[in-house]
Amino acid sequence: MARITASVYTSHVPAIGAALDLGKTGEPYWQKVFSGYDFSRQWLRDNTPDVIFLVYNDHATAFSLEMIPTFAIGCAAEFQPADEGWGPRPVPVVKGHPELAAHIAQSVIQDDFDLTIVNRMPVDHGLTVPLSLMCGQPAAWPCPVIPFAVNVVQYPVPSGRRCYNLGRAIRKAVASYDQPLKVQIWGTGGMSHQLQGPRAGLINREWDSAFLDRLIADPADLAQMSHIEYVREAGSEGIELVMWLIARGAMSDNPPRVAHRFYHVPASNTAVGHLILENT
Amino acid sequence: MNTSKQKRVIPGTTMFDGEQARKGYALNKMCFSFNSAENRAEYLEDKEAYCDKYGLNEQQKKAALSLQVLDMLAAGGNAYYLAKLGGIFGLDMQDVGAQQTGMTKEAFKAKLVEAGK
Amino acid sequence: MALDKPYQDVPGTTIFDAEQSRLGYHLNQFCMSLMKAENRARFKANERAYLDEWLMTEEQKQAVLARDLNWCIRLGGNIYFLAKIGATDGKSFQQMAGSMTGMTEEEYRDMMIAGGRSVEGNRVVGEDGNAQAHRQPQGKAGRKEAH
Amino acid sequence: MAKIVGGINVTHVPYIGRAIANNLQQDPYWKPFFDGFPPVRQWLAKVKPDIAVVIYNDHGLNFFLDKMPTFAIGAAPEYSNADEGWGIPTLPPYQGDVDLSWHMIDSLIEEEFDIVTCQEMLVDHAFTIPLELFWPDQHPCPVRTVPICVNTVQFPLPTAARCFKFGQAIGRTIESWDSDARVVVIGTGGLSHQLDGQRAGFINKEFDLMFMEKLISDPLWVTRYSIPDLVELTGTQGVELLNWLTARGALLGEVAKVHANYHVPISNTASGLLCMEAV
Repeated sequence: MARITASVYTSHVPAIGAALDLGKTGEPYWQKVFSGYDFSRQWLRDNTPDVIFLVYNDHATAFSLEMIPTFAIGCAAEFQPADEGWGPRPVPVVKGHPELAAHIAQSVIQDDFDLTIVNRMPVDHGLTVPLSLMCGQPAAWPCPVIPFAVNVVQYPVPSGRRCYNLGRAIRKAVASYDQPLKVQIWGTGGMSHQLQGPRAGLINREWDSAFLDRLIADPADLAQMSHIEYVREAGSEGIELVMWLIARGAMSDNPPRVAHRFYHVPASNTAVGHLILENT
Repeated sequence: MNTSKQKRVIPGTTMFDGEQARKGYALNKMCFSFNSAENRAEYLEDKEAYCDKYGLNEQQKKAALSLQVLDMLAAGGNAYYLAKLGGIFGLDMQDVGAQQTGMTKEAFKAKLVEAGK
Repeated sequence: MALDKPYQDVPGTTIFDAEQSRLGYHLNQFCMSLMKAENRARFKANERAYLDEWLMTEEQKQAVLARDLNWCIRLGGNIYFLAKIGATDGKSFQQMAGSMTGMTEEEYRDMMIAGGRSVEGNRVVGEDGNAQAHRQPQGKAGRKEAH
Repeated sequence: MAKIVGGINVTHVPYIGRAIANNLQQDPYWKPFFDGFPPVRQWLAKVKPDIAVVIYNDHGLNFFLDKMPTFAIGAAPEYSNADEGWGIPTLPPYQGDVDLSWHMIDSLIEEEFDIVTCQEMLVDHAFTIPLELFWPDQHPCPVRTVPICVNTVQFPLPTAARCFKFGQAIGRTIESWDSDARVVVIGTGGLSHQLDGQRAGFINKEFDLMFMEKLISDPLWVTRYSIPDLVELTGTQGVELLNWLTARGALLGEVAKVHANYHVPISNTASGLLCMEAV
């Protein structure tokens, strides 16, 4: 049986990708960001899964306003890094895992989650930056990745509770797949940041810290938080944090082992948060 | 593969699932393009070149060019999309049904009428 | 609308909801087109002519030409879409965000390094934080423009 | 608040469009089908809906297999019909109601339906033919519309139980809309048919008639069947009856039959018509 071994949480700031791609990781500004991932790169080498289920949001790349899915699962065999306006990032093609993706789709749709099934999709920084942070600059990503895109751009966006329950359904789906795969689930985006308007640049360190504590210790309670609290306290783009609840919901009910925790302000406009939780 | 184990076997019936959708992607995409009259005309001008443009594999190409519906289904085609290809040649769904069941169109129609009694 | 919109009382913040999405549909679709290198080149060669290919309002076109992102947002623009304009101009998110606060890139960068904008006073309209309307514009760049 | 005046479920075969275009309503092949509609038109003239919420499945016109939503809702000011590949004359655009669309989107996500919102959407025969049958020769169509697509094409499909719940949520959101509009809910597709494979031409009259009866008296009856069960019982395309079930869910509470018709075949399909209103 397949099982979820660990979950990884990280911000996915585009400037981090640019800094990596342009060889700026040694600059003092960026050094502070990347130092938080030294441990993680080693950890991933030591704990390479068979598949990564990567939860992220599309940033006006694969989906235009013509059609916005709440939840979209990538079932293709590969996904090309997108040109988001700066030219495509020089990173490897993302290989998918069509069989497991189709199995998860089948299982969670039966559990009343109304996924959009995607067979072709360019993937943007929301997906590739976390891979870069965790893997550096390899010639190929270390394992197949199932992209899972969540609408956190156009309201109404799904509630934290819905996301958390979706995570639980994904857990069940993975557990019913009869290949002995080790699967990691990554939740990306956040933490506090606001990119728009006169309140741009908002950061709430205290709130972020409490979010991390609650995510570890009592995610079911954290999942009850309303949209407005995310927006008010963590900025308009802080809403991306609901995606972390999908990854957390997919973990077992036992308290997880905290393998790594990191927090740093700023990377560009954003408070960078990062956690690695292992199932016990 | 895991999912195939849970698949229900219904004689003469293929469920268009993820496996079929992946297998038939290029074929169905070509059929999807036939929503436009311009593309239908282009297809008729040079069918093989058009199949190549959409990246059909040999199995799909052969099935499409011969208009054998069962072969197209085996190559991942979906009925709703294949209908657009059939439409180019003036085939309606009863022609398609008759072909798949090895009946004449008249016999196929009679079978349907019988089913309503 | 039957549902409450509790987010309207957050200062300096526009939530991209149905109303905004409807308002900004063509503006955002124009932005999306800039993901193709070929379209970026055409836009740069003649901005006005390229904008005229889209069903945008005249005001939306003016806001884009002026690169006034706050104005674009008022007209239904969403920051992730608008970012494609910045990308076309070779600007980072940080430069774009700075431009919306009236701050220079340096001022904005320094604010971020110092821990970012505080939430204190910036939670609800009517408090006294630096994102509130009565505190605008915030930086040197904005003041320059104000004259 | 808006009022749901009732619901109509009906089959949607493209072939019907050709029959209408060629005025074949009195032709012996078509008469038993077209004769079903006058009572429904009379009912519509009586209940006078302003808006039709149309629940159907797209057949490869608006959606391709690159991105296939389980549930998608239109939020456009108007919806165009387009050539679906056969070059059948297209119908003039249908007026949308963006206020109702977005109201529905807001409340459906609030109720934990993970829908896709579409601010541009082409509508195919599954949407246009029923409206053409209910309001023949009235162009533009006299009602505003909200199209809702259910994936009945690429497996996995939503379960029957999920579709019924989705329908109920649609009903609640219409009734909570602050408007005095009168809304009719339309479900299209089915009934038993199979277009592909050696089993093409499959019809199950007994099941269809039972389904139509149970839809009135006990709509949850059909939720005992899994999707593979339904394929087995009604054919690979018979699963379009999920659209009927969704529309029935939207009527909330108990309903009475206003009119029904059933006829085999139209092309490869068992055609059904069922008009219902709340009791």
